[in-house]
Amino acid sequence: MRSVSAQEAIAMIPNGASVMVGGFMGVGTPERLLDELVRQQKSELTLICNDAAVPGKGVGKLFDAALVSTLTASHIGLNPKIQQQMMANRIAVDLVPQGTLVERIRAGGCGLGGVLTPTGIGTIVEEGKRRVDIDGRSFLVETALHSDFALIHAFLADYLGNLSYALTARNFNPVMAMAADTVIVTAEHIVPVGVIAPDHVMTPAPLVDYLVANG
Amino acid sequence: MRSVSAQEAIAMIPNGASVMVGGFMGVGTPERLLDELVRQQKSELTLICNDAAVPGKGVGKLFDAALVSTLTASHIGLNPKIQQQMMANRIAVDLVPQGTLVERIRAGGCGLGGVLTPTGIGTIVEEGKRRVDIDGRSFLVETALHSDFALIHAFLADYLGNLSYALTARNFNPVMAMAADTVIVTAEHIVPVGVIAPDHVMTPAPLVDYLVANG
Amino acid sequence: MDPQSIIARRVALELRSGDLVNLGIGIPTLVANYVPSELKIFFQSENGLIGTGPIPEQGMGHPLLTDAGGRPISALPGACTFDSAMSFGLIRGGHVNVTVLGGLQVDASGHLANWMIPGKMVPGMGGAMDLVTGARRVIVAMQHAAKGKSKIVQRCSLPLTSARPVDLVVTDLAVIGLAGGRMTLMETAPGVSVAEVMAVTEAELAIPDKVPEMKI
Amino acid sequence: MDPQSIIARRVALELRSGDLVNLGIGIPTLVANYVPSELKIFFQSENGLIGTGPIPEQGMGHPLLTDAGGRPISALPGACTFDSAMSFGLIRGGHVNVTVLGGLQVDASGHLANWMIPGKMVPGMGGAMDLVTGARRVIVAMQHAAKGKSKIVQRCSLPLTSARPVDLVVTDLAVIGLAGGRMTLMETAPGVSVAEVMAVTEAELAIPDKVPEMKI
Repeated sequence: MRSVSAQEAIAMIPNGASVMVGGFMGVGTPERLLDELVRQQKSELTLICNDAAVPGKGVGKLFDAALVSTLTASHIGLNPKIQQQMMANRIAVDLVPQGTLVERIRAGGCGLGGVLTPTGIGTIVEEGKRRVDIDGRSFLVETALHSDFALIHAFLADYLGNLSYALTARNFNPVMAMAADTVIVTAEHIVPVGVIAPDHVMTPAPLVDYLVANG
Repeated sequence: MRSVSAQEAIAMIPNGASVMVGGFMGVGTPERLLDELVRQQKSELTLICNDAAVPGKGVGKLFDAALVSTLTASHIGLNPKIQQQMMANRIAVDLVPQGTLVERIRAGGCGLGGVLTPTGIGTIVEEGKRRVDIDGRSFLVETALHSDFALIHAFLADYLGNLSYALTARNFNPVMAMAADTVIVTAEHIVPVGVIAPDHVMTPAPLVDYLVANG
Repeated sequence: MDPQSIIARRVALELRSGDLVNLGIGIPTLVANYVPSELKIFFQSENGLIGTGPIPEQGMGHPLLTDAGGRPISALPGACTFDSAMSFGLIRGGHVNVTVLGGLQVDASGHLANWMIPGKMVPGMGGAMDLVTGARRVIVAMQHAAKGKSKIVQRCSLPLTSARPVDLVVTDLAVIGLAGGRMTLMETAPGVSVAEVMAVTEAELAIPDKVPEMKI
Repeated sequence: MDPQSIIARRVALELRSGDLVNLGIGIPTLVANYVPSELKIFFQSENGLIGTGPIPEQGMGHPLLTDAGGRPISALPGACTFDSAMSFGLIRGGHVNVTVLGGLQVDASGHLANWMIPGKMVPGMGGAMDLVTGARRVIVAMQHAAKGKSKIVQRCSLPLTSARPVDLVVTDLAVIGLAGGRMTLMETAPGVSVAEVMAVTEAELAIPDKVPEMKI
């Protein structure tokens, strides 16, 4: 793990990169990294996140700045900006059931090729997907998702990179922290080693590549 | 959640039941429940657990008493008793790679039909299993495991049934607590509601059916 | 009583002590207001919380404690938090006893459509498909008709949320059950006749000899 | 120096600061003893711990803090614990930089057999198959020969642990690499000649012009 500035962290991301961003309706999202993505105008991003948040908040900022060309998410209904960009064919959106989305990311982080889920069977979500039948029940093959970068927001981070999350800001963060080549983290509080009890670490330090320093 | 005695808890388990037992080499195993299984001579059990522990400890006690007719586990090498019972065809043993075992249990608890894993491809573990190819890589279809009962050992349990685990005694416990029809828990410490902080609960209360009371 | 209150009050009667319950947005959210305080219900918010409490008092909300819409909520003693993988493990794994969801259409075989209208903006299914597929009991809470058109249809024209049929439909006019795979009128709302329900119901409806009035 | 120490010392040189490392039982466990203290290595115990420390002093061990064999261990500052799903997510997901495992046989194509001998008691594969399949780098640490028979064979006669070839084999006599899918003699142990290694190696071995001696 190396500590960096937000500017240095985002400078590593090339245009066109695939990026997972933690958060749920902007809660638990690394706002400083999103602000910096906008400032550095990183474009043509392939974004994977739960939702499109709202304009001005969380990943909503990326749609305000029209930096995203492909989005995989479960919900975009509260962001009119992305709706406009979809209608104008300026963005490709792949909508995935939320439980399937998080399992696909988890599979990517855990070295699984995918999972077999009943969700989506008999709906338009099934289109183009394989079925596997087990004991007379049908499941969809939902394949693993992996990305170049994951942008993660923690509550506590220690000097080694151990992370913990608070309340409903955990959401997709720990799963995404396993599913990207390079993991960049902001934290509300950076604390000395040992402050987070071993049982309370939710993302082990070796998963974190860069921790954004204060100030 | 209902609080019961160990005797009442085990009395609910019929002969021939399938039972998951938490623990890893006897660490994090609900010893009081195993003692009671032996005392009540519940037999012909289908046991799912990581390993066979050692004679006299953890699930080892069940083999000492010859109560198990089918075992699914990843490792049995440190228990000569089970080796003897295998040789005598008194027990059927299905050996599963540890990472596959825990994912199959997790799948059972999370409503997945199974997972696609690269582990076991090209080995005897592949025999009789389906392959799914994704982007040119092969994965085995490993199906979900579910059981009638899960016997869980927690460090802290509150009056509602929220659980947390300590150090390396967590292992298979939280995953198994999701994968059984009936979940029975022993805890090192039973504490009032609120003593376990919301972020530190590892098994939510609604998953627990029975908590074994002190004394 | 306004239609939304009728629906929410009636749905609340379906909950049992100890149930893990997930409420969708809209009318379903109101159900929590009508649960008797002696009932110990665990309410899940799928963004990662069991034990949601009422909206916090002015100045007491925390930005990291929110509902699935991102609005501040509180948490009851004994609440717990978790990541989205666990949240949907609970949902898809059958650990949620009851989910209450809004609907666009429910059809005679119990299929629910509640996430998209082709040709309109598509909000995305969020957690709805997992909830309908995985929850032990699925209750649809919605107005019986919209703009004069029945939402209880013979066959859904909108894309389905799941192949799994729902268990109960509660509207401002009626309670409709789906036991045995057949739509049956189980109760009517106060002051509403069976004939009135049938008049605004497109789906074929089994009518028992006696149809009691909702007790709300 | 005894054969086990040679192997463990040489393997220790392969570890880099920041690596997440999983050591198997037997000779691999000894590797931790030879890691220079200035190197910050994260050792994983697959029963659910990163940051394993030395065996605790008499009377200081805790029954809930153990290694994968169930023996008391300690934990270093910054250690963390997790369940078995996470532990094997780390292993299979490529987050373990190096695993060091014992072996029964390694063959010319790099395949490892280390978990069962047909006809004998079968201990089970435990985590070995996941480790060999998922770790970024797999190092086999074993004696070169057992009972006079080479363990470096042309083709494994014992059941494979994984279809994925290992990256490096370190024995009491030699270091053997598998870059490019070909077994190559990379180093010899102190005082051991190339001819001596070849004499106890069944597998076909590429021999570079210069084969340096292990620096341990």
